Amino acid sequence: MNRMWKIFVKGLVAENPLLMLMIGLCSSVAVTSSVSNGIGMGLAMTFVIVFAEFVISLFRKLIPSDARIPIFIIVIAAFTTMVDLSMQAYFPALSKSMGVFIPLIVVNCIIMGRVEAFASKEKPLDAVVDALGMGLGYTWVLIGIATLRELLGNGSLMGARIMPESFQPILFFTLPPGGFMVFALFISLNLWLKRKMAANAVVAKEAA
Amino acid sequence: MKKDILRLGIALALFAAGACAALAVVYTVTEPTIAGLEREQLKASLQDLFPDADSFDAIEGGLESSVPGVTVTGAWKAGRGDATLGVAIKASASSYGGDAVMLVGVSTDRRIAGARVMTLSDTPGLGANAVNPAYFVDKTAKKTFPGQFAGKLINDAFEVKNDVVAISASTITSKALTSIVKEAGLVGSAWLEGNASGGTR
Amino acid sequence: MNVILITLGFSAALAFILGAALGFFKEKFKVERDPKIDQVRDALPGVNCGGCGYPGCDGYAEAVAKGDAPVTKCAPGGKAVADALGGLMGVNASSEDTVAVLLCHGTKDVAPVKGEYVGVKTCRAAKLSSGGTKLCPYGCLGYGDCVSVCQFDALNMGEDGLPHVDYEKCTGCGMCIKECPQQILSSVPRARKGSVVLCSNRAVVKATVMKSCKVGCIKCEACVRACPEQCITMVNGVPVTDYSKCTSCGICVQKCPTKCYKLVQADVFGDEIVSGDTTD
Amino acid sequence: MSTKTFKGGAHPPERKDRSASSPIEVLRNVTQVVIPVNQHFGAPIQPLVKVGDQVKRGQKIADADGRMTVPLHASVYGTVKKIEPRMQANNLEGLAIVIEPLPGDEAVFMPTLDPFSCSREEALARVREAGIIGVGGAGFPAHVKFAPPPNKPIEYVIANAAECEPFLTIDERVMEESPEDFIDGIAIVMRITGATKGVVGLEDNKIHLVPILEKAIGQKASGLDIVVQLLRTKYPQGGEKMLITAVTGREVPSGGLPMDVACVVSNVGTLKAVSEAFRKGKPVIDTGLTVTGGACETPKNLFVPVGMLVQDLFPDVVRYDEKKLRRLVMGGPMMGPAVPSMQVPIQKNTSGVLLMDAAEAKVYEEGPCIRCGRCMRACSCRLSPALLNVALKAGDLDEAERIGALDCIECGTCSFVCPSHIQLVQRFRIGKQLVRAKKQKEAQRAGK
Amino acid sequence: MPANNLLLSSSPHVYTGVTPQKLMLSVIIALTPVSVYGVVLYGLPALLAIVVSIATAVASEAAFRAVTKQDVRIGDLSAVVTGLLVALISPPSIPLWMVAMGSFAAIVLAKEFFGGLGANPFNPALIGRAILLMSFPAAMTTWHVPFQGISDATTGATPLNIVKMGGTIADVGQGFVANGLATASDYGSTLWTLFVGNRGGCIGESSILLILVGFVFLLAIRAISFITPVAMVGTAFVASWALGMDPVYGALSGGILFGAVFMATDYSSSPVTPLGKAIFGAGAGLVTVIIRRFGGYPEGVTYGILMMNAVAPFMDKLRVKKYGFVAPAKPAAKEAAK
Amino acid sequence: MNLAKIFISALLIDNIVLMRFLALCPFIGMSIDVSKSVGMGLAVTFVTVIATVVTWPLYTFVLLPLNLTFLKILVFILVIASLVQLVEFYLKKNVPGLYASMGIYLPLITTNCAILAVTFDNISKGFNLIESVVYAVGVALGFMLSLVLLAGVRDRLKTAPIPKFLQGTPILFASTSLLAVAFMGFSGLIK
Ligand SMILES: Cc1cc2nc3c(=O)[nH]c(=O)nc-3n(C[C@H](O)[C@H](O)[C@H](O)COP(=O)(O)O)c2cc1C
Ligand SMILES: Cc1cc2nc3c(=O)[nH]c(=O)nc-3n(C[C@H](O)[C@H](O)[C@H](O)COP(=O)(O)O)c2cc1C
Ligand SMILES: Cc1cc2nc3c(=O)[nH]c(=O)nc-3n(C[C@H](O)[C@H](O)[C@H](O)COP(=O)(O)O)c2cc1C
Ligand SMILES: Cc1cc2nc3c(=O)[nH]c(=O)nc-3n(C[C@H](O)[C@H](O)[C@H](O)CO)c2cc1C
Ligand code: SF4
Ligand code: SF4
Ligand code: SF4
Ligand code: SF4
Ligand code: FES
Repeated sequence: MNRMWKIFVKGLVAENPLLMLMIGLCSSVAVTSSVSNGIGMGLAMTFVIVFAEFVISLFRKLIPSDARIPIFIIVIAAFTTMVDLSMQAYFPALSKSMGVFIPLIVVNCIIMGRVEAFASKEKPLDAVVDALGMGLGYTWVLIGIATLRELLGNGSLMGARIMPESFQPILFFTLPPGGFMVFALFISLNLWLKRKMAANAVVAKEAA
Repeated sequence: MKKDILRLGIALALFAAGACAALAVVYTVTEPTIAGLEREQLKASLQDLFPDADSFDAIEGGLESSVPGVTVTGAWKAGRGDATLGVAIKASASSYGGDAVMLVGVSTDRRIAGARVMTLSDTPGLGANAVNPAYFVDKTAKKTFPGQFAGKLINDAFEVKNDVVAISASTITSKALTSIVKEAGLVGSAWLEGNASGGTR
Repeated sequence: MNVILITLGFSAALAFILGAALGFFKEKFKVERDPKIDQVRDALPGVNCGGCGYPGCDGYAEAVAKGDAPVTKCAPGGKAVADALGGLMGVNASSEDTVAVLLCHGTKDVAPVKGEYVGVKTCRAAKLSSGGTKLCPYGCLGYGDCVSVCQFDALNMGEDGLPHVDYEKCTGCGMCIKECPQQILSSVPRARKGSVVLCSNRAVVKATVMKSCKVGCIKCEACVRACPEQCITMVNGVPVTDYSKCTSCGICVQKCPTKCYKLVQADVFGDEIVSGDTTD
Repeated sequence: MSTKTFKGGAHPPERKDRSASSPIEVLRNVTQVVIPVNQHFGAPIQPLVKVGDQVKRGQKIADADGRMTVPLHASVYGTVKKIEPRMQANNLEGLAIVIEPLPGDEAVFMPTLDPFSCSREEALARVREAGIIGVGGAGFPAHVKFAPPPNKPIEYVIANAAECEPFLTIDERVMEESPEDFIDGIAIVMRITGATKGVVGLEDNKIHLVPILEKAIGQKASGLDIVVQLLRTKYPQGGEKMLITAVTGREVPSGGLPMDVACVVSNVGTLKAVSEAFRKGKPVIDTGLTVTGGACETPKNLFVPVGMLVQDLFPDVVRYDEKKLRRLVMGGPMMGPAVPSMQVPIQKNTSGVLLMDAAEAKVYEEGPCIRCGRCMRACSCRLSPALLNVALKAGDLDEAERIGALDCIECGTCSFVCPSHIQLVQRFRIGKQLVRAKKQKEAQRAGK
Repeated sequence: MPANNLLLSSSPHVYTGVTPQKLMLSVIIALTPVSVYGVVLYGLPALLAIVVSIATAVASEAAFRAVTKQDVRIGDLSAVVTGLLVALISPPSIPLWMVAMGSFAAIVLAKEFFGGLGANPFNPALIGRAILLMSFPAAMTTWHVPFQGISDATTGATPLNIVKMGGTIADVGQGFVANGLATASDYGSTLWTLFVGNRGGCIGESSILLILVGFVFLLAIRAISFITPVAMVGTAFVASWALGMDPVYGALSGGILFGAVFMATDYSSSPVTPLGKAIFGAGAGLVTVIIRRFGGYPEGVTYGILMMNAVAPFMDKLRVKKYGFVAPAKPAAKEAAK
Repeated sequence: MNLAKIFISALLIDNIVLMRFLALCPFIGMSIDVSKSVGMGLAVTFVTVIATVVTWPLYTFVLLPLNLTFLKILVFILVIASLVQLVEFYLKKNVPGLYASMGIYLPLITTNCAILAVTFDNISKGFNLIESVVYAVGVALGFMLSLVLLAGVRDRLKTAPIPKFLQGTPILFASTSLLAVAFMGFSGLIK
């Protein structure tokens, strides 16, 4: 259990795909102008990574290494298309507002990276846990960024106005420059968190 | 080398076949819903413009915008029984942040039956207020920007800031949308004149 | 059902063609290159994300194989890949494990400065413009050029105005030794027994030394005479120990009137250097 | 007469008035001299005397073979007391010969030599034997400078009479008091180098010297084409590159020497020494300097024996206020090194001793570069100091070299004008070292 | 305890008395006439905007540097300049909290994030303005008629806006007369009114005359080089003419002159080399005109300068030939080798 | 829409990186210096054009008639990935000069969202083949432009005393933010 837990949590901060590894960045700025988009994207992504890791881990012994990249692509693309179609069918508004970014999950480096580095070598269950950790690590960052951006840029959360009437939305936050700036601050926050955790670990070690 | 080719080819083909089979299944399930959604959305908009109509027939050809900036992309005849109530024109023009698409209803009495903005990618808080149902250009009458066109005569002047209330600080958006409405009105009424002169009214 | 069949046929055919083409071209366009690159390449995740700052995994693999790039740059691969690459590239296991030792103990309060230095605050600048800032022209200038080049955070400028080496962190890379304009950092075997003189003052005259530093080597040669193994000789005016003969008896440490000797003891080196405390 | 100049530069306050009118005092009586053996730019030389030897004034006491060497002479009659490393004016330790004077004055000079009838080789040998080095700058051996390779003919001999450093007035006094020697020196160097034109480059703050010099030219060198050229008073007008450009319009190519544009530039003091070496057979054993500065109560121009310690000037020759003294500079305030004590010898190329008070030697903290571009405007070599500084900070030595690190003449104009008081030149000196080391390494690698 | 009280230092040992603080002070002095005139035109609101903006700028800088444990150096006055400029390029009716936000963004996001004085690649005040403009486009494009106070009744379009929206220069002139800002509406007197500055616009940009006074002052004390402003206004002049706009009118209206004199010359965000300055100015002028002519805004100075800020690092490579420059004789050498 | 408008809008107004947040990974990774930026930019241009030329007909003449449009994600990415691989093999072997300057960046591109996004855009914007190619070039050059500009700014960051908590990637994104501010000036340039 402990081992599983470790696989799971590393995706949240220490090896957070967005903030530490700096891959799969595009969607993090693009879809985070509103919280609902952030959640939608996060879940879509989590779905794809979980199933892709699972399937590939399951078949890992059958995949010839020379053709592994195309095969990974096929698997990921299939799940991405499924998400895309389902969203179009059941969440048309969300699907519309995220536009091309759902299909682009297919080239999200996080998925390829984890599939290659983890799923193709480990057991299916571990792969799923790893995928969940990565997916949630990705999702919390999206939601965090989106919360700040929607709150300040639109005065609302999930589309519901929550700032007082007198608050004038600061459009900067919903526009591209604001997205980049907030993202910059999140990375720096995460670095700080990580440093803090490392420092705590040292203190703990010394105490022990 | 031959063996390699075959091996890779088959492996890839197998995976692709598997993946696509799964996909095809999902597709067959979702496809009707997606297609249905689009149709329903259009229908709802049309119905919204002509609440009394019971049939909408697509009109093929013969509808051309005469001003360069505006393009007509579709038209539907709204009918109730045999009677023609009016036409709905889908038209687009370039606005601040890209193309804007509107659906404009023209009734047989040469009035704008109503106007709806289908697509608009202008700035939130500015141009995008055109699609904000809570943004009123006339606060007392609670009229939205597209809402103000309902009932307007085609031959009226459509001068932004004089006859048409502009969205504040968004003259460009206002002008673009207004030009669509005006042109759609002209095109629609011309068609009505040619094809439905014997309307019920 | 129709859709499913078409889909299957189409995609299987497409994939087969592509797969076959891949197999074909792979052979056909094979380029000879250093097998090491391929080894490294295989250890990488192959994500081609460019996060390493090299053009793709291949580019990075090449740089690593040539030794131009550190092994820790692959973000998707994380630590596991870094370790794997480290293993592949092999750590230089042959060289002896050394650490840097500062051959000067002229702290602020015992080695006076010539005047107030107001130039660029680096050792090199002070040396170049004013021949150093201390009365002793050979001692540590204390502006920490060495500290700033240490990649391992093993050097810290102490309150006493001298850099202190953290022997646990020091990897013996020698960067600081190269950087020091006074050339008073010296590479000392971590595990070797022996003694070092913590002074580099080459002035031949006792009076000159005494004027410039209270703890400088005054060339009395008491250590040379006292050493039972006769392993100390004066080189350029500074006593130097021959480690191969030294038994770490500590007599030189006791005899030195200015206490410039430190005993380098194999067993305690990692934790501390015993500095003349045999007499304290 | 038109005034010429170069592009760039700056105007530090001159402050020459305090010593400009005081006649040169010649000093003989000293208690000891500490003569650094290697005062020239080039290969080191070795002492020819031992501790305990008695030496006569003018006697050769150190020498070596080799082209880039010049001999050294005793500046007093006395006993060699010590030969040991001593602090020199450049803040580094170097071998020095310490001599304690004996009563009386026994001197040995060389026989006189007519520079215009002897052979060129004889003349060059005399220049070397007299221990003449450039006293206006780095101490370059004069006999080397006067003998460029045959494919580099010399057209101009330019006497560097700019004295652009603030405070210093010794060149001015020398020209005023012995213009004939100075002009004679130009004529001799023209003879040795085969130059056809002689030019005295004079900053226009010394315009009153023009008639004196022209009279001397008429008397001493009437047949020769020697003119006095007025130059705008601006620092560093006396830098040889700037001087050449102002006088001839030519630019010394990057990495090149004045001889590449057919010029030889020599300082007033150097030229006077040349004249004396021939006419009196006298080697360089005295040096002229200005002692001045805010902490100096009696500013003076002096001739003192080479090797005299600065501390021996006080209080008998010059008086200063110890409380006011904050910075002791050997040379001018723009280029001279600050030294930490008075136990520093006056060398052949020491042109001044500055006793700066707190107001003059105000200390500023370095600030961040605000990119004001003042340094770029001021740089006499049209370099880009602000960018060079950035390149060095980034450790980009290739870029530093491209920007012209090695072309920097270390004049200090950029540091002088920088509002953020960034120690640009000091960094550039280090940068030049690093760039040279890098080039050397590359050359080595290429050679392999 | 030094052996004596002599200073050890590297030459040179003397300095000019110029400091960053004095340079910034000179810019403040050069901005004083336009600031005072802005207050004359719009009264108390303009004054308050200026005061609040400066106070916020200085306070943000001090706070940021204190919090990040760096030396607080508000004494160099650069934050005052930035704060003052943010206010001067804002409309007179700007709410005070808004101008404060602009100053904050300018100082924190654009300046201190990048290392403070001299290290910022983008012009802080313009970043502040651009962020305000994109955040509050309505408030940032509400203009007022001079001398009539700030109220809903006195809003009026600025000269550039009138022309952007299809009006003519004659319309502008008539507007001046209608508002009592000019006595005649012919072309000449319209231009004269623009030159003197009796027109709506940002607080500090109206009076070309006073801007020129500041320009001459800055030139005289050699705080700025003439190259950038001249290149910028000159290029804009030529480009507007080429694109069929009235170049004189273009130069006198909008913020181009203010921008060219006070903002394109910002040390840290513009090139240091002369050639770089020329291209920088020309580029800024060109982009300004392109935006004026084709863009979504009536005025493009902000973006013209910011765009060139982005390119400025490359212009530092355009150095003057150094003294004694000799072209490397590589090709010849290679041929010889062959 | 005329071609110039398509081009300008892809290059500046809807700049793929600064306004549409695509291709961020190589943007941050490869903007280290100008030469890398240009190499990467050229490679992207090359691949987007090829991808466009291949996927557009594939979609128009195969997927659309067969009613297989839902396979477009899978098919496009597969085709692009294989194509890039083949081109790389080819260049490496046959045109080593070009490979050294540009080809080495090719593998990076398979997973670059920009390429795929362009091929999708071509379809969703209803471009014909020529418009698609112009659009592809515009996007790719826009990518190169933003890369080069960031490389310039990064040059200045090297020696700037950036507060510790922002050093590294955060300041890169902050710089990108301000670059995007500057690019906002182009919005509305074409109406
Ligand atoms: C960030 C930003 C976004 C803008 N978005 C729009 C827009 O969506 N629609 C529009 O018509 N004008 C937009 N504008 C343009 C300005 O508001 C412009 O001044 C306005 O069109 C002028 O019209 P006015 O006369 O109503 O002020 C925008 C300006 C900015 C700075
Ligand atoms: C910045 C600078 C300023 C100089 N100023 C003078 C000067 O004022 N007078 C002078 O004689 N030499 C000056 N020099 C030295 C000259 O460049 C040159 O070395 C000297 O005139 C050559 O003559 P010499 O060999 O007789 O010393 C200066 C050098 C530099 C780099
Ligand atoms: C330096 C400076 C830069 C400016 N940049 C812009 C800009 O980029 N966009 C803008 O709409 N207004 C900008 N303004 C404000 C305009 O100059 C002006 O106030 C407004 O657009 C109307 O111009 P008008 O007074 O000439 O009609 C700027 C003002 C200044 C002083
Ligand atoms: C001539 C001159 C122009 C300046 N222009 C600006 C400016 O446009 N915007 C600004 O924020 N600061 C300006 N400053 C102030 C200062 O340079 C600015 O805060 C720096 O950009 C901070 O690094 C200016 C300063 C000077 C001397
Ligand atoms: S050891 Fe050397 S480099 Fe380090 S502080 Fe001392 S003098 Fe400087
Ligand atoms: S630089 Fe190298 S040798 Fe010196 S202290 Fe650091 S790790 Fe040790
Ligand atoms: S010291 Fe060098 S860089 Fe500075 S002004 Fe003089 S020549 Fe130029
Ligand atoms: S003078 Fe100083 S502050 Fe100005 S640009 Fe040069 S180095 Fe920077
Ligand atoms: S390039 Fe877009 S996610 Fe990596």
